[in-house]
Amino acid sequence: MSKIGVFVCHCGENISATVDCAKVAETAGNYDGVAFSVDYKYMCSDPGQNLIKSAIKEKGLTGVVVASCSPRMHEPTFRKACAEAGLNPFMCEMANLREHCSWVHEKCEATTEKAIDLVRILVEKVKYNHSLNEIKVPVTKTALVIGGGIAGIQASLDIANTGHKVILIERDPSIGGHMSQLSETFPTLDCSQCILTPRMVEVAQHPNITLYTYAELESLEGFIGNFKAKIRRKSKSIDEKLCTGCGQCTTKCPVKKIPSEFNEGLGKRTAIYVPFPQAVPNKPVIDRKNCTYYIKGKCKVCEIVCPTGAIRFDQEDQIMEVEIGAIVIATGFTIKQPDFFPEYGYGKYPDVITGLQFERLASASGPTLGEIRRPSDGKIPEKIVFLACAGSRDPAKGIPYCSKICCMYIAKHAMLYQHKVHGGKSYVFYMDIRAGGKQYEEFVRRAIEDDGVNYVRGRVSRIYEKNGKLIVNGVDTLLNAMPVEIEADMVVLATAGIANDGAEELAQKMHISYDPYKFFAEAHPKLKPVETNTAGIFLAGACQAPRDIPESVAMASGAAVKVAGLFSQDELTREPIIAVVNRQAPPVYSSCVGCFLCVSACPYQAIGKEEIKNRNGEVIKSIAKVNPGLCQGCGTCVAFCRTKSIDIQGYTHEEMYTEVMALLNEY
Amino acid sequence: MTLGFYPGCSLKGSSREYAESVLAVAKAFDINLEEINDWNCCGATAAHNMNKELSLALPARILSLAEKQGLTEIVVPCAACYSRLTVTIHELSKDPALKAITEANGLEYTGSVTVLNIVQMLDKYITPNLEGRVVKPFDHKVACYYGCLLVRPHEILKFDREEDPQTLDVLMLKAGATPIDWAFKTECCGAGLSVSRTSSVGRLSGKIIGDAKDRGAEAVIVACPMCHSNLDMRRNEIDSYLGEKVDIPVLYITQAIGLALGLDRKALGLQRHFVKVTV
Amino acid sequence: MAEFEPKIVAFVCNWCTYAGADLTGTSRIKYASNVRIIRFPCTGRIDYMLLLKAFDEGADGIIVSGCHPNDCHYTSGNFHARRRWIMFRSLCDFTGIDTERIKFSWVSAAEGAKWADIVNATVASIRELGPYTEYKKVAKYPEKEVSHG
Amino acid sequence: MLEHTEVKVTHCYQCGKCSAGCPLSEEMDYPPSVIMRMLQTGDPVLEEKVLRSFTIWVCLTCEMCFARCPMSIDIPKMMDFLREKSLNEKKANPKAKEIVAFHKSFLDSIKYTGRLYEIGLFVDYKTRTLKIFDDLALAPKMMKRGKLNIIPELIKDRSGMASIFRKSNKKNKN
Repeated sequence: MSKIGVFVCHCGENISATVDCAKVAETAGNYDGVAFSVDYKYMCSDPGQNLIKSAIKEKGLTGVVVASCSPRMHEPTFRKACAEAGLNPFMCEMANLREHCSWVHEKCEATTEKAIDLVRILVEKVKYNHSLNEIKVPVTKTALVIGGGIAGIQASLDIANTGHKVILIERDPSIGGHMSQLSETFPTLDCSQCILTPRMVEVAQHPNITLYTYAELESLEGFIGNFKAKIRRKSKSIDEKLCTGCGQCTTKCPVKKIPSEFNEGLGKRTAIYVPFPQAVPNKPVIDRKNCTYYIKGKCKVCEIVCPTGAIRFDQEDQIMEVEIGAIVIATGFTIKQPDFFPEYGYGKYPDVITGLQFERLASASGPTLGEIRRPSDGKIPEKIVFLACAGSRDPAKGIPYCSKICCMYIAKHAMLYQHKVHGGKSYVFYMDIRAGGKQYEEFVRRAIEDDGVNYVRGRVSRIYEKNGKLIVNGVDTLLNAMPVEIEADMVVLATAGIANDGAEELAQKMHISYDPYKFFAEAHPKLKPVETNTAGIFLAGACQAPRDIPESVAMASGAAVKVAGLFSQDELTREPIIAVVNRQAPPVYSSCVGCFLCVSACPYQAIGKEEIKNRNGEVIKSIAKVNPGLCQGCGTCVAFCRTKSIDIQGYTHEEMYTEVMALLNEY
Repeated sequence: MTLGFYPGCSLKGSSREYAESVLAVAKAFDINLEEINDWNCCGATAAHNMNKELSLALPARILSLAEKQGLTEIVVPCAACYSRLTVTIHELSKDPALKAITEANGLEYTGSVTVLNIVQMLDKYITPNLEGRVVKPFDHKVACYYGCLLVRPHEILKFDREEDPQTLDVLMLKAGATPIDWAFKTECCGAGLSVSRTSSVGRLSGKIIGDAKDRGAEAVIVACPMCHSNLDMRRNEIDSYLGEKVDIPVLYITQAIGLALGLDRKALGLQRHFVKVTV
Repeated sequence: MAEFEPKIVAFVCNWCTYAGADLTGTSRIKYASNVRIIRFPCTGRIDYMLLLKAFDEGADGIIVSGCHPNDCHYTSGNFHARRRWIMFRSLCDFTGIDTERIKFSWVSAAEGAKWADIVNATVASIRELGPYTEYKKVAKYPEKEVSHG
Repeated sequence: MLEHTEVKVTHCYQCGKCSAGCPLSEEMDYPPSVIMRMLQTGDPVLEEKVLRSFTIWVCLTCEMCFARCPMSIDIPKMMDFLREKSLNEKKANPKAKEIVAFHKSFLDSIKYTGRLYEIGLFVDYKTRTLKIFDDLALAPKMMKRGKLNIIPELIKDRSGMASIFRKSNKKNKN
C-alpha cells in the first residue's frame, strides 16, 4: 500500500490568491493511499522543505507530490529534499498549480477544482513510479566557442585560462566582430581597437585555444559532456602554413572594387583580402564569388606574386569532427538595414547612413582615416542629424523591441562629431534617452551640456534631398509638437539590432530554443541568463538580445564559469529518464519480438541489438537493447513499439494511462 | 471590351476634360466604358467627415447599381471616388454588422465588383500595348504627382508603394517622358479645403508646384480631379505663396498619354485648363 | 442553464508547449480553465491509444501540442508525432471518431499567448460540439454485444 | 472612443511622427500627437477641448499620419469620429465655420440632386458663410472653359437618395 504525502504550496499569495489551497490539501488527504496532506505558505523555503523531510521520515512516505510552481522551476529542489530524507528522488512529482492554474485563471471554484485534478493526476501517477538511479557519464573537457566577437574572445580566454582546451570557430576571415569596427567606445571614449586587438592576439597565441576562422558549425550531436560537432572549414584558397601574410597578393589583386564588409560598404577591398589591417589571423582569403579566376577561369595574379607559393585554387571545404563537452554560443547580432523606411531615403541618398557606417567614418582605421566626411562628395558635414529608433520600437515597419545600445552610441556619435568638426551643428531626434548603466547618464549629459548636441524630442517623418541638402522634417513634442525642419548635410540612422542571419538554422542544429525575434532563449530570464534549455550549451553576448560591450563581456565570463564548473567534474550524473526494453523470465526472456522498428525511430542511434543465448551459446532470440549513455529519453521508440516491450522510465505506459484515467475519473 | 465606368461628379463638371481624355484614350484602344446607370455622388470628404453611415451608404448604392448592371470591373478615374469606393468594399466585407447599412436602404450588394483607379486601368489594359502606339513621344521632364488618395490607406488600397510610388512614372516613361525624382509625390494638395480654406491650399499646393519647378519639371502629371483643380485653378494663391509666377501646366495622365498617341488636343480637353498647356 | 463545460485533456511535450504554457502563466494571460495538461518528454512519445483512452474515460476534447517543425528538442520526435497523427486521423475518420475534437498544434516555449489562444479556441469549439456521448456508441462495448446476443 | 472606432489611443507613445509629417500641423491648435495625448488622459475637460478644437476640422484626412505611424494608430478614423461627435454635440469650432458649411452645402447638394451641383454648392455655401466675394472671379473663368454646368444633373431615383440621407441621419442621432 502506498503512503503518499501531498504538499500544497501557497507560493506567498501567488497560488492562494485564486486557489483554495486548504481545500486542495483537504481533498487530497482523502484519496486512497494518501497518508499525509498539508498546505503551507512557502514550500520551497527551508521550513517548507523540512516539512517534507520530516513527513517522509515520520510517516514513512513512499511517494511525494508537491503542488506548487512549474517542475521546470523547482523539481530539482524538491527531489533533492526527498533524497536527503531517504526517499528516492524519482518518487517525487510536482503538480503545476502556479503557471498552469492560479496565474492563468480567475479566483473561482473551477480554478480550485482544476488544482485538485492536477494534484490527483500526480497522486495516482506516483503510486506507479519506480525508484530510479541516476546515470553517470564521462565529460570531454574541451569547449567549443562559436563566434569570435568580443563575447566569444572573452569566453575562450576565460575557459582557456582555467586550463581547459577551447576550440574557437568564427564565420568571417578574422575574429574581432562588430567591436573591431567601432571607433571609440562609450562611456569612456577609449579606442575600440586599442583595447580589443591585444585580446585578439592573445587568443591566437594561447596554448589552450585552437582557432579556426572562416569556419562554421555543420552539425551537432550528443549531450552535455559528450557532444560531437562537425565543423565546416570553408576553403580560404590558401595554404595557411606557407602564407606569411606579406600582403603581396592583396596589393596586386586586380579586382579592387568590392564593397568592404568591414567598412560597411564605405570602402573597397580586393578579391583576395584581409578584412582589416589588425586581423587575426593576418592571412588573406579568396572571396570566390568576386575572384576573376573563379568567375572567368583566368587571372591567377596572386599565385604569380606569392613568394611562398601558398595560393591553392583547388582547395576544398574541409569537414572536421571534434568531441567536446560544452558549447558557448557567441554569434552576436546584425543590424536591420533601414531600407524598409522609404520615407528616410536610405539607399536612395548616399548621405543617409547607418550608425555602423558612422563608426567607420569616425574610426582612425576607416575609409576617411577618422575624418567625418560625406560619402557622396567627401565634404565635411556642417549640420548632421541623428535619428534614434530607426527601426526599433516600431511594430509597424521595424521591430517592436528597444535595441538598447542606440541611445548610448548616438550620444557618442554626436560627441565624436562635435569633437572632430569644430563649429558643426548636431541634432539628435529621440523619443526617450535610455541611459541606464554605470556612467551612462553622465555621458549623455556631457554630450548635451558640454558638447552642445541639440537633443530634440520627437520622431522624424521624412527626409528628402534638395539642392544637395537633406531636408529633415521632424517635430519637437516638448513644444506642443511644433514642426522642426533641418537642412542637414548628413543623416545617421540608429538602426535596430536584430538576430544574426542564420540564427534560426543554428538554433535548430543545436536544438536550443529561440524567441520570436530569433534571438537565442536563455533558460530562465533572471536566474539562468547564460544557460540554454539544453544542458551544456551556454550563451554569451548579443546572440541572446542586443547587448553592449560590458554586458557581453560579463555574460561571456559567466558562461565561461559555467563551462569551467562543468569541467571540474570527471563524471556527470544524468537523469535516468531513458528507454528500457523489458526482460522476463525464460523461456520468453522479453516480449520484444525483434522487429527493430525502434532502431529506425531512434534519433540518437541509441538502440542496438542484443542476442539472448542459451547455456550452449546458441542464439535463442534477438531483441532490442538501449545504450543508456546515448539515449536522451524522447520516447519516440515507445510509441513505435508494437508489442509495448520498450518503455521509458519516468513516463511509462502504466504511469501515463494512470494519469489519463485519474484525470477523468472525477473530473 | 467593355468596362464599367463611374465618372463621379467632378468629371461631369469642373473636371470634364478628365472624362474627355479618359474616354478618348479608352476609345483609342477599343475599350468601351459603360457608365453606371443613375449613379450618385460618392459623398467625398464631406460625408466621411460628417457622418460615417452616410459615407458608406452612398458608395454602397453605387456598387449595388453596378452589380445590378452586371459590371464586374469599374473604372473610377477620380482618386477620391476610388478611395471611397474601395474603403466601402473593404469595410462591408470586414464587418458583417455594416451590411445592415445596405439592407436598411434596400440595396443589394454581394461583393462582386472590383474597382480600378485610372492608373490600374491603364496599367492593366493600355500599358501592354502602349509602346507600339506612341506616335508623338511625350518628350518632357515630368513630375508625377500621386497625391494622398491613390496610395493611402495602404492596408486597404494595396496600390503601389506608400512612399515614393512608381506606377505613374513607369507609365510616363513608356509614353516617352522623363519622370523626375522629386520630394512631393504623395504630399497632400489641400483637397477638401479648396473652397473653405483657400489659404491652406495655396501653401500646400505651392510647396508641390515649387518643388516640381525647382527640379526642372516641364509638366506635372496627376490622376485626381481634386489635385488638378487645386494645382491648376488655384494658381493665384500658389503664385502668391511662392512669390513668383509659375506656369508649369498640370496634365491628367490620360491627357499626357493621349498626346503621345497623337490624339486631338481639343478632344483631350486641354483648352479647358487655367494654366495654358504649352507642352 | 449553466453553460456546458467541456473536459479537455492536453498532451504536450516538456520542452516547447509545457514551457510555453509556463510562459502563459508568467505573463499572467488568462484563459479558460477546462484544460488539464499531461506532460510528456516529447510528442513523439505520445501513444495515440492514450487519446482513445481519454475519450473512453469521458473526455470531450483533446489537444496535442509540441515543438514547431525543426525545433524539436530531440530532433525529430514531432515529425513522428505529425506523421502518426495523419495516419491516426484517417483511422478515426474511418471508425467514426470525431476528429474535430482533437486539436493538433505547435506551440513553442516563446508562445505563451498562442497557448492561451489555442486553449480558448478549443474550449469554444468543443463547447459548441457539446458533450462527446457519441463516443460510447462508436466504441461499441462488449457488454452490449453480450446483452444483444 | 475605443469601442466606437477600434482606435487604441493607448498605443500612442508620443513620438510625434504624425505631427512631423502632417501637412496642416502648423495650422492646427493641437497637432495630431497632442490630440492623442489629450484623449489618452481620459480627462473630460481635455476631451471637450478636443471636440471644440480647430484641428479636427482642418485635418484633410490625407492619411499621412496613419501611413507613417510606428504603432499603426488609425488617426484619420479617430478624426472622422471626433468630427461627427463634435457636430452632433454642437461643439464645432467657430473658426471651422466655413469648413463645416462647405461640407453641409456639399451634402445638401447631393441630397436633393444625387450628384454634386457645383453652382448650387457655391451659392448655398456663400449664403451660409456670407463670403460672397471670395472666388467670385473664378466662376466666369470656369464657365468660359465649360467647367460649370448651369443646370444640375439629376438622378432618377431621388427619393431613394433622400431615404439614404434620412436613415443615416436618424442612426446618427441615436
